[in-house]
Amino acid sequence: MKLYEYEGKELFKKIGIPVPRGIMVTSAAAAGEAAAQLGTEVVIKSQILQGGRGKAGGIKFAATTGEAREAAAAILGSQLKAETVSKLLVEEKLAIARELYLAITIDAVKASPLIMASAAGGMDIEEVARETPERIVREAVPIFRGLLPFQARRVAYRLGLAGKEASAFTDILLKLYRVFRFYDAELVEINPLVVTDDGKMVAADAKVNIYDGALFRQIDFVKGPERYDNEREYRAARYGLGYVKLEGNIGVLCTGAGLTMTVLDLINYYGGKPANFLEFGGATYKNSYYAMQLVLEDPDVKVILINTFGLVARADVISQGLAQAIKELKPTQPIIASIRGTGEEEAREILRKEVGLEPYANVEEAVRAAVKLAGG
Amino acid sequence: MKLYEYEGKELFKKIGIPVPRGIMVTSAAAAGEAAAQLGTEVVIKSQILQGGRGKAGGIKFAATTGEAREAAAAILGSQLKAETVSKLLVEEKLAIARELYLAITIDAVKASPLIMASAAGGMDIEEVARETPERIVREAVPIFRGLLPFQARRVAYRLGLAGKEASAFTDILLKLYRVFRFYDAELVEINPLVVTDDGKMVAADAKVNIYDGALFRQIDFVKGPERYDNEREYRAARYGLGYVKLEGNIGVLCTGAGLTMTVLDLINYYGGKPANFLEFGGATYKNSYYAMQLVLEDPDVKVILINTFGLVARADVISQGLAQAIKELKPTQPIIASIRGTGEEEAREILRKEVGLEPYANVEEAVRAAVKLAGG
Amino acid sequence: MGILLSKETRVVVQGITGNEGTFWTERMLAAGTNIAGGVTPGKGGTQVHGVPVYNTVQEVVEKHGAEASVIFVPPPFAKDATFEALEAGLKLIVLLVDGLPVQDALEVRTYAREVGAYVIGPNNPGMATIGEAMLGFIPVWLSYVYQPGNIGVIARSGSLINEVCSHIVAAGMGISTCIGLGGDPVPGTTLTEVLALFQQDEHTQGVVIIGEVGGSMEEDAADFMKVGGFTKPAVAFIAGRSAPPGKKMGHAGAIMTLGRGSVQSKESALSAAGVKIAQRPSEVGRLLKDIV
Amino acid sequence: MGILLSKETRVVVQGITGNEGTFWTERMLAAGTNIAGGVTPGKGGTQVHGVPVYNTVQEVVEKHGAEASVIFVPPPFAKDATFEALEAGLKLIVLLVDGLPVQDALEVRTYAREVGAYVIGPNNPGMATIGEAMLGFIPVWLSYVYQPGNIGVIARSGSLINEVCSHIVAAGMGISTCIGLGGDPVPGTTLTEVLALFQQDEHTQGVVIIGEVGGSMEEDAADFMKVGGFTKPAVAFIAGRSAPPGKKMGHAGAIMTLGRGSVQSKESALSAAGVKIAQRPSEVGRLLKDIV
Repeated sequence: MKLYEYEGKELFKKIGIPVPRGIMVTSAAAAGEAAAQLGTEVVIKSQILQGGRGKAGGIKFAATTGEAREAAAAILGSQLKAETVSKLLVEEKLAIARELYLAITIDAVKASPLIMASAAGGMDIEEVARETPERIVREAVPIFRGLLPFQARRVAYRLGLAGKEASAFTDILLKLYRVFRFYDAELVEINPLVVTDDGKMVAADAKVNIYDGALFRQIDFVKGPERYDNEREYRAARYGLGYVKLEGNIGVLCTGAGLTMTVLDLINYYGGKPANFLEFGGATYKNSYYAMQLVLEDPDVKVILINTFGLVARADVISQGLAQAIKELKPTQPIIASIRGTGEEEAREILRKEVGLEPYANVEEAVRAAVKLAGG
Repeated sequence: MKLYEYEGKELFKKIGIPVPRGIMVTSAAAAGEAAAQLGTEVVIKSQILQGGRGKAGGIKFAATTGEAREAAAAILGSQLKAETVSKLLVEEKLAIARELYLAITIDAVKASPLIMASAAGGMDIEEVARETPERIVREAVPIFRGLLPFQARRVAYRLGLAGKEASAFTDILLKLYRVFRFYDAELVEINPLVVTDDGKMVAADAKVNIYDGALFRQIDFVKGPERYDNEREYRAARYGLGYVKLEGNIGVLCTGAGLTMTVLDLINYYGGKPANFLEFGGATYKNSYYAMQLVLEDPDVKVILINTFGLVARADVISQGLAQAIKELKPTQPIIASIRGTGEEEAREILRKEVGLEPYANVEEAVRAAVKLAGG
Repeated sequence: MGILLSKETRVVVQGITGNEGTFWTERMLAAGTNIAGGVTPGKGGTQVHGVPVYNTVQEVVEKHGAEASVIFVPPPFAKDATFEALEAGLKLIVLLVDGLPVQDALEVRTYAREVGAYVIGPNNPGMATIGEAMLGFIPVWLSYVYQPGNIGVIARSGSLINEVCSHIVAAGMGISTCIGLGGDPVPGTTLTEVLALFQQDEHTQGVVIIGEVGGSMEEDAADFMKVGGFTKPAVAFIAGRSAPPGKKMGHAGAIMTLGRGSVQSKESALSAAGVKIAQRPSEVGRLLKDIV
Repeated sequence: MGILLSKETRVVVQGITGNEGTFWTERMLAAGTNIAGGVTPGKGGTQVHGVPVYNTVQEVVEKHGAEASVIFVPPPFAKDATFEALEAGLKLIVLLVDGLPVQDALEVRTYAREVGAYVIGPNNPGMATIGEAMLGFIPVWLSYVYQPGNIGVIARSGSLINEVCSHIVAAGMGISTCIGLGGDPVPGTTLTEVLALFQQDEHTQGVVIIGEVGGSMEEDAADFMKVGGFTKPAVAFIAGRSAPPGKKMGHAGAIMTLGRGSVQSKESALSAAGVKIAQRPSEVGRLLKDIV
């Protein structure tokens, strides 16, 4: 679950990481008031979850309250990176001397939290990483022992920092690690970490991604509909289903991420186009009813293609849900299905008897049939 | 630093370890009111830092508010285990079915926190440990990984607990470990951990000892004069000196715990009696002035015996403090000194020139001379 | 025959009294798995399909001996259960749980390495040595999918194991051990580690790698092959060529992967290391026949 | 000659720019100690008595090589400094600090064991191999106290090292290595571990153990001798026969020690293991002469 910048900065403030003075607003009038209250030149930042908002025009500067109101009015309600902007963070404009980069994420290979930092922060950090990887300092943190001050200092020195800057950076990094651990983050990132003209170090941005699989114990965070690209994806997630809308016309229902991706690959291979990604494997197989419902909501869908080869997802249970959905929702589109795995005999029996569906012998046959029906 | 029972129970309550309903009071009238407020039979417990208060009469039961007032009046102001009782904890009387024992302390050999628990809790736990050591369950906790639920459960099962009792015990133990770690304790102990007639588990007592060397970061706790046996020991501690009043008449000033103990042993060996233990080694050698002041306050002191053989405690610096103290405080008692170690030449020079003191060649000679002068 | 798991391996089932634990215990027993005991705290003294249930893993080890565990407990308790098994000395843990917090996964993998054990998973379908034993959800009783043989199978995604194995069997070959590593970001055991085990197993003549977009396990495995760590014939199928792009993790994601992680990067790394690449699952059987 | 520390050992001084660090660096250099570099975060690039100062231990190791460290930093930073030294690969750390939180000491000792290093201390006077090198506060320049020789000296309390060593020298003998283990509840290195090192050191012909009331290190060492772990001649002096009784730690203290910890218990355990017991420090020399 991605946090908005203003939410991340609240966590930072609570733990003592310096952030700019700022106020979150939802209207142009409030943006003007916030600018007046801050009493300085301000920056007005659209609160969206995707990166790249700066280049897309989602950040504006304002020297007066009037300018702040205007800038806010221009951004609010606009579409940025497929998100509708409804919240703005109005912040004091920093006098930026230099921009650093600092992140903690997870190194799957070393199985440890990984600190990445660079003296060359800002919007071009990915280019820095590609062109001059030696300018990215990396430190793996032993998970049980945790981040100790000496290791945080070492990062500071490796960035070429000294004196008060090294101390301020060390302090921020130690606190950022506590945010990372305490909130079950998969990513915390400050870009840029600004050194101001008067030598202070301030987190000018805040990215905090809570690992979705830890939300059960991170009870301060609820992943509501605003965190999804659209309402259907949100609803899918509530049923435990992974759903992504795509451009084609073959409605896909599959168990397991790997098989689902393979089915999409095969559809493309045979010249068709999938209407969606939809995975209902794992412990959520009972939700095959909801899966069918979601796919049928999409008006682009011309053919429904079901592929399962379940392990924990038992074919018989899946088929019960599907049969129920077909009986109740009465889809007009043709349905192609290949249902295999644990309980496959009973599953075929259910589909045949209850809804007259004759499953295909394997995935590729099913895909070829669906592509043909969809006009591919 | 030992916490009083009521302070320990406040920590327990905060973290969710069940404790009896109770009110801390400092007067008999308040004890009566507390009993009325609790509305049950109560137990009135003197708040002192030494153990064994039950057998010494420091715990009384009361069925009415009148009885509570009387009991409180009888205990308040009395001397218990060399402490004057000024605080009482008035608690609901528990209906005790069984008493368990639970403690976490430090195993110096294994270098780990050590859980000790027994189904045979209560006042005779030490006898249980001596007679039937197998009835004490011990579990060492790996310090980096910490206490995990499975290990806490294992302690519960090894105690013979089952069902809800095992769950309640596991929960209490996990929380007690957090108290232990979070507050830098060298000991947390619940004795008895009561199982009530209605099957609940309640911490009927609470012992929490914060490690003195961690008080610099445990800023919620201040070791005030009430935690010392007397005002002089408190003052000594403020100067960083270890002082204990003894029964004899030879005032002892030494550097280092080992040498100080050895000097006491030698005084006894040669038939004398030390008036005190006083150690001013380590980083506190500059306080030799205060050390002399403390010893001179004791009217029992007939001879002053100074022994140093310093390492980090430099003999010259010590001697400057001693010379200053002698010049200002003008002791009437004879002074015997053996001053050696780093800077010993300068030290002898200082004592000779400034206060006309001729140091002895070694510890044993000095001790023998002091014992002789003290009339031993 | 195969790696890590045989019919001799004595297994603990953690969470045996839950719905899933009970259902799959019956299947695992039917598959030949040598289940020494089950564990559910508080349920000690009962039985599940004739398997004695204890309160702690340590009790099973003391009473019956055990080398492996398969864990059917929900996410909040999964780390604890895994540590319990590792601390009791078990050297193979199949951690099926879907939804383990990633930082718990870091601790699990780190501790497993410290004590020299293999944790397979989390979020995986389990593993099986065909004809001997099964831990987890692998439907080894589907005879058109699973036949004993000398091909090792390693999958990141569980759902493709059945699909690919059915093509191996259709091509007239069989499987020694198949392992699902799991789809989570931090697997307890990596592709490279399993390849090292298959390299040592005399019975295994070749392997099939079922990879997918994301992460760098396939590229790391290719590096391992290039230095001679794995030298047997291998076929790979990598899923996800047309997967919707993942939601980007700040700049950090891009900095960390630096060109690894795509299907193309994986296929070319493996290909350069001598692995035959299947474009579709159905090609696996033919490619395998050519080289084993 | 001696154990752990020789004139070849390259040493890092952590906290070198503080008052204590600077004062004792001069003494250590005068004692022959091979100081490779000093460390004080933020003071890199300066010098102390000609010793170059760096920001991190790692830099000293990279630029000069180092095997040991002596730490002069205050309690709040002592654990961090020790972990820095251990993580940089140093195998001998003398941790002088008085006032290390006991739970930090648990972590320090545990990590030191994990990486196979010796942490001497905390709250100790340091150590010296006489005539070669000194780490800490040992006044090796007092010639009536310290002369090179073949007696190993191990003390829990620093203040008795000088006293006892002066009696060894007065008896015409000399010292190989003397080590102060420190007076804190959880020492980084135990008496038993040092005895094992002295057992291996051909140069050391006998040892003097300076113990004190409390804890069970002396009894543990006696157990170690009984199983043949240490077989050289030994004399012990145990202080604290008439010490005021310690403030009792609840019932836990009594349960944990169970009859160990008194001077009598230590003397009889060591005596039963063949160690000669001195009643006063001045007896150590004579007893030693009888057996070495």
